Amino acid sequence: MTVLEFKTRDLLDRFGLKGPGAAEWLAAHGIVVPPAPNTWAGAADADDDAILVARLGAGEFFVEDCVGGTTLRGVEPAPEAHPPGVYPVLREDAAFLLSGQGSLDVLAQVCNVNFADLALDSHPVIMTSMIGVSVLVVPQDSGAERQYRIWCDPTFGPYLEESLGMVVSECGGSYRGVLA
Amino acid sequence: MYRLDGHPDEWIDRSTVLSFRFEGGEYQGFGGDTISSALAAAGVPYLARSFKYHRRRHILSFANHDSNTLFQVDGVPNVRGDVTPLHDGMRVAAINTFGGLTHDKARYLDRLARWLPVGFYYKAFHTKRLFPQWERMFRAFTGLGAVSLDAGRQTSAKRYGFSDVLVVGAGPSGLSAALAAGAAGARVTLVDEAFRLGGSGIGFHDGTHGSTRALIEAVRRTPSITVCCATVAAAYYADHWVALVDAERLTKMRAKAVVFASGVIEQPAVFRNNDLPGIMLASAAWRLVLRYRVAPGRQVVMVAANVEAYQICLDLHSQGVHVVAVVDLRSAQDGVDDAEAAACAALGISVVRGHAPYEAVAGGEGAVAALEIVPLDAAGRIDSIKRRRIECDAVLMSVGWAAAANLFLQAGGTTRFSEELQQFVPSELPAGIFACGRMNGVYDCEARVADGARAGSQAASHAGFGVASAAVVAPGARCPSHRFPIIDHPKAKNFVDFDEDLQIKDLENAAQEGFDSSELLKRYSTVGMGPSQGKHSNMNALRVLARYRGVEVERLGLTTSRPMYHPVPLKLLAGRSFNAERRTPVDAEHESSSAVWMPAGNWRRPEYYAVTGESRTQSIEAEVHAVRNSAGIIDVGTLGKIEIYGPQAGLFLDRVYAGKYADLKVGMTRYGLMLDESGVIVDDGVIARMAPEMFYFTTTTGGSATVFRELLRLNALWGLDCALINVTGHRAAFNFAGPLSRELLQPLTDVDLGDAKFPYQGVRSGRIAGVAARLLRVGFVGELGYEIHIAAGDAAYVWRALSAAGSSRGLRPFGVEAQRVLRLEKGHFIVGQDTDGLTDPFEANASWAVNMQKPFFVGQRSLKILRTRGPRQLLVGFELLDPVRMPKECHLVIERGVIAGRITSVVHSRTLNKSIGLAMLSPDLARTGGDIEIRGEHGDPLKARIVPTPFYDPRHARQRAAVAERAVAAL
Amino acid sequence: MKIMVCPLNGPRPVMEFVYGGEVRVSPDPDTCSDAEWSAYVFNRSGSPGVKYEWWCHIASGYWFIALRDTARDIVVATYPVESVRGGLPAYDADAAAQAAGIRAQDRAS
Amino acid sequence: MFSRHDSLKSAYDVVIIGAGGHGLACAYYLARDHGIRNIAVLEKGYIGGGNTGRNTTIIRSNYLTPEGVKFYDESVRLWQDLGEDFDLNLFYSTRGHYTLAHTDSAMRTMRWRAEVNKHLGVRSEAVDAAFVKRGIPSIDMSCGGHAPILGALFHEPGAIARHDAVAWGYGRGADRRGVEIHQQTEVTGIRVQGGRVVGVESSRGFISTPRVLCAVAGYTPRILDMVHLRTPIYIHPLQAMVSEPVKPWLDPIIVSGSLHVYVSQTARGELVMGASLDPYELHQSRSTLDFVEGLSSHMLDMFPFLSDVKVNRQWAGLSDMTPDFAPIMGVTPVEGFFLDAGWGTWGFKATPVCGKTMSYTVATGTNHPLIEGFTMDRFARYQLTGEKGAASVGH
Repeated sequence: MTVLEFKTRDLLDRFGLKGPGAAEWLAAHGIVVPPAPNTWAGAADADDDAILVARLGAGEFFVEDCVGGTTLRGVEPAPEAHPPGVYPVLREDAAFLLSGQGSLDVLAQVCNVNFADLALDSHPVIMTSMIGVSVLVVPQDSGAERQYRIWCDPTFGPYLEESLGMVVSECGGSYRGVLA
Repeated sequence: MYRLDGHPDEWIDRSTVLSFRFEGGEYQGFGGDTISSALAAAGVPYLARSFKYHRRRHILSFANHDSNTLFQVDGVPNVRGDVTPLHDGMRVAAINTFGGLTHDKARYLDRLARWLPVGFYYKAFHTKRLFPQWERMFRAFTGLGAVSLDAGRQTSAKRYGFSDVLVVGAGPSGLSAALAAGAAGARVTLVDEAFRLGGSGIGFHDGTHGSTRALIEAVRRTPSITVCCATVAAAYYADHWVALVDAERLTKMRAKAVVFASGVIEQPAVFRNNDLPGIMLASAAWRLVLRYRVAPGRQVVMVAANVEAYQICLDLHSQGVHVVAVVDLRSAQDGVDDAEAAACAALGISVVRGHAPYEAVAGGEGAVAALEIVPLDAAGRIDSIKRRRIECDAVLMSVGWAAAANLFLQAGGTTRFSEELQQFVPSELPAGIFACGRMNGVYDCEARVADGARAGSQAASHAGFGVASAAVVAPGARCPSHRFPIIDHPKAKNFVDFDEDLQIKDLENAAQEGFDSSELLKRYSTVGMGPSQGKHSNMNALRVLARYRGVEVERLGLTTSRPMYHPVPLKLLAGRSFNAERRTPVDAEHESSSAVWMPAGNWRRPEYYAVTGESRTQSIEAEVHAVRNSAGIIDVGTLGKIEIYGPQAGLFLDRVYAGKYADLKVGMTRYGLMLDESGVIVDDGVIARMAPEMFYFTTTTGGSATVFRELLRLNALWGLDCALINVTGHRAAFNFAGPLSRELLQPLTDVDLGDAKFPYQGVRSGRIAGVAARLLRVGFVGELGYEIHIAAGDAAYVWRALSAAGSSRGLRPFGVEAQRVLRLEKGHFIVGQDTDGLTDPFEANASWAVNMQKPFFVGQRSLKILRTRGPRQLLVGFELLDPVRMPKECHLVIERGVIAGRITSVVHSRTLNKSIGLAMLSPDLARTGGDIEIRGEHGDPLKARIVPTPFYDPRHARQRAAVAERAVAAL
Repeated sequence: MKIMVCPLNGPRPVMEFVYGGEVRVSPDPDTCSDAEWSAYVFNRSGSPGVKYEWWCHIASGYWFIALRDTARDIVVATYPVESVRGGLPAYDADAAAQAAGIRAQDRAS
Repeated sequence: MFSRHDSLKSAYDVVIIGAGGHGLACAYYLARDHGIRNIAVLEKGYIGGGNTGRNTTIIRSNYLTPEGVKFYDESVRLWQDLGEDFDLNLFYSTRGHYTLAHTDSAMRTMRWRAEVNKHLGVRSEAVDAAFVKRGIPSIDMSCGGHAPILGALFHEPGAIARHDAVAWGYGRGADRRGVEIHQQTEVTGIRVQGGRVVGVESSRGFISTPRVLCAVAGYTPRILDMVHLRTPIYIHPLQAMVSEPVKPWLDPIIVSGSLHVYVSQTARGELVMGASLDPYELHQSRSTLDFVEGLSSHMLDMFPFLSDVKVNRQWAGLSDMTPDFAPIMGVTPVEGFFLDAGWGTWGFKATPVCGKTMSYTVATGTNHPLIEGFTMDRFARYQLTGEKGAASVGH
């Protein structure tokens, strides 16, 4: 039987960076920089104890620490005292993790992107719309099973959680709001 | 009609007996039956009353190509009996009857028919006096099934689908196309509206039987082919997006290529009383016998004009159905289908060639009892003197077909009318669209398989799999459709459109009236506008029109094909009806403080906070009082919040706002007015400079998304060295205001709130309750106050801390209503309420926020023109001379009987003990001290005087604060 | 649904985008006449044709330029804004024809 | 109803481009009221085949600006007698028209419209939720829980009519008075000499004429190109759909701005439903799936019991939009070239008054007083008409 897990992972440390100096700054702080736009580097899957770095378009970065990680604490530059060309982006996203064989069925009901066709070895980062909300999706293979890490604006969090939760349960999966 | 013995290919399960009711009677059917097949098997003499004349009707197409078999089922209207599975306990009723099927009070309309010619209703009852009564009558007769107003909302799970090749139709050519595409390596989706694969390929003849069976087996063995039966391809949309509809859900299928193997739709012969129960399309009878084992009758007559007619006769005979005669419209001299004719004759079926049905004769219960036939010559002339009568209880019509090209045409394909085939066939195909099989004019079964393989291979190759087949499959020699299977009769009742009860003469009358193009004919006569959308009527209507005009069918062309192929329930199209809603991070705090909600875009905001024992007005006044006398806190998190970084951030803001910001000192804020190119006010907000190369600014709630997007566009256009970040959802914001605000806030923050260190309109970064925060010292509500901006994740905690700090000192959370009073007392306008879609800064009395000296800003050039044009209206403050009788917002200002403006905002201010407001007035009226007359509720005139704003604390002393301390001391 | 090929995010259904209107070059506000300016502000080239247009991918906030045939709703090409800031490329008729790709029935009949 | 004309004359007093309701109405009144009968109406398709036959047939005069209200009120007045003028049943059926308000800012706009209407003698009222519930008992006042109905603008004269019949009625009336209607005749050019019109090039040859009226809705910009005129008009498709016939249950016409729905039930029992404009420029009347999905969802928000009712057909037309949501009418800088355009999504209801005012304008060469607010030069003068009302933003 398909089991779908569906966690809120809002509490992980994360921040974003923009600006001409962003990539350099990350490298200088020992954070891996994905070379290509809309790709990710770092954590091989959601439960890996490493930092995930997603490159959003050419010049913006999204950095999230692993569960229980503390590496990012205080690393983020302060907006008022930012280094030249390095622009911190506040990321208070609602974060979700969708996994299990039924994931594709769930996604097929909420998103018009053909996730089955994605070549995951190229580490794609998907910015798209999910039942009317802009989301960031990072599909990953965690061992045998495929999982989808999903982020959205926190003010849409409750709506997306409730809606995805309903679809997940209807797909025979279990919906658990477990805090990481 | 009656049920035959079992057959290995039957679709029914005789071990499952289902009971159901029809028009009050108890009936039984088998598992697998459709509503129509069960009623036919039960021998019900007729199933429906027709749309206009309420004539008795029975099965015609048995393929959902007519509206004879629409039913009201368990409260659901217009259920399609031909294709809806029977369930145990179903309650089925005829639609469109008055007093039931048998005693339908409207049946007399049939006899009135001659007084109701096509379009009659355009020519009657149209005086102002008569129309209303007549319309009431008409509306009582109109419509089909009835909706039950107490039925509940139903949702469904829509989904997106993806495939390389989509094949529509699973007959021999479709199966073969799917296999070819699959073999090339493509992921294939194969859909068919029938419950099982095979289409017309599964028959009684071993030839087709065998090969189609083999194809089905092969499809089942091919993992890359997904099969969807009982699924209608309802519509084609741009870029190979096809709506697939089954009983449960809508699947939005995106394909890289689409193969239409959708086959053909059998067309009726048109002759007098061709709609009597017992007269049906031959393919209908054939499917009834093969799949549901229902015999069309005990004495069957076949009206023939193609080889299928003879094959079906042989089939029926082989199943023990007694075929009396074949009446072939084609004469023996044509020399066609001689072998088949001979085979029938050999079985004792009398074959009458060169004859046409002239009139069907009704017997008991109105069903067909005999068919009168007449000679038909090569020129299409009949000899109505030489009538012959054939007793029968069923008449089958096998005279021709029309291509099921609806989706193909929606896809942008074009067709031409082939005289050889008497059928429209594809001519131009858009990229990625393919057609095969009978729709392509290919009728011979082996050829259909070959044509399907060709199309499947070409589709796969278009999708990037394998090499396209170069095969060419030509249509067969015999013409499957008669060029004019339409026989005139002085007494008419020869129906072309069964949905709409349209006879030959109706169409000719319409043409005579000048509605002589296929589109006009459709609109005037309503041919093809019924529930089956012309599937069984458009082809014959075209033939009638072509004869009338004396032109070729090709000249007339088809009417535009539009979705849906079959009608689709709203619940499947609506799906789950998601509605994205936004919640500020302190939504729960409001809920627990018993907020009364109001919608604001896709947000919800507290209108006010209900307190037991207080009325709405009292609560709002108390909230205002708290802000004016102690302190209040409001969630302003819905405001757009944007950060802009970079060396040219200031320059960018100078270009997008009317004011000047490049010179704004770090740690200070300034009001901003945003215009569009035409100089109209579109948004406003506060801009704060946090660092030399970093500004933080707000937009209106409604404008946040669109404003940010436009700023991104301008930044892309100008390519300045700066970057924009939207933190609207990621930052929470509260306005903490009132004379006590500083005193209450200071203990919680490390920021020195003293005037010297933190003046009015200053901005500071620091910590509140240990949390990183931005404090903006603003005066929107006209008191000492601080806008507190923090990370969304910290919001609830800080909100509680602030509430706790003030609870003992009269702090109250306040909602949107109180804020509207407070801001109005200060005379601040709200973009979109006090301004309209054409208001410029001069009219809004906001020139102070515009810096025309700047080299450039959006709207500046238009303002230069507008300045010379002069204002068309002016925004002014007023106070009502009688503070008790209140007008409402948008009541008009009337001057000498002419509209001279409108009031945009009005409140009763307890603080000032006055009723005050803002009004947009024509400039000549907008003089301070002048009196205006407002037309209030029920038109009573209310006098008001134009006064300067702000109404409250004109010198802004309180928000500048030193004064505020004294005010507090005085409490 | 129509597919729009975003230079950053690749092919996506058009619902993921916002249309920003035709790319229009403003006259110099300092030197142009009032008539020229009001014509720029209000008037549009309303006729169908192959036009350069602003489009924004909502989820990524990415603006780009699309060359689209507004008569047939065919996207001929899309460009990142940087790549055309110097000036818009000449419209390629062949590309448009190819994008449309109507062809005759592949059967002799 | 109409006579066929196999050949075009070499010259006409007036050539009208477009045999939709507007063009035929103008021809009708030119012939009836102004004694000008040597008129050719040229139509590239067939009579009423454009937006006349594609709109959702709503007739109302509850506009925002005095210019708009006076204009449409005159139209509604003309509608009343049209059937008898034509001796043709137009199914002109007064049903009452509700514009639902789901927000307080919408409620303000409704009151604004109601007050302007009443001042000009048009029966409109801003009504509360209870009134709406009484008028439409079957409606879900919470609209699925996410758009509660606070009230509405109730416009008693709101009506529907059989759209095609309107074009046929005017066409027949004009035809009987000697006007020639030429279908399948496309205008390919307009000949202008010394700033004035001298003739029209058509797919059937050149026709000389001193006066040309352009009444082609979504095709307006193409005609304007022929006389080298630019206007603010831009073209977006507007879609609609219709259900299977069901027994009548909905008497009034319902419009919801927030839910983007307008719906009425025809004399055949079909529900005719429309929504908002398509989001981008397109000169093609294709249908989209997202349109039916969104509209179906919002229909069920208001009327949940329709879940099993089926959508029979969807279609689209081309709307000629203007920035201030008011039409562009009257004389133009090209002498002898007259414009009746910018109808966007609201042209059907104006058919009679457009015929009246444009026939006057074409006959006299000066704008009819009722269309002064709609002239082409208002944009250059920054004197827009503001039918758009308030942009719905707010703190």
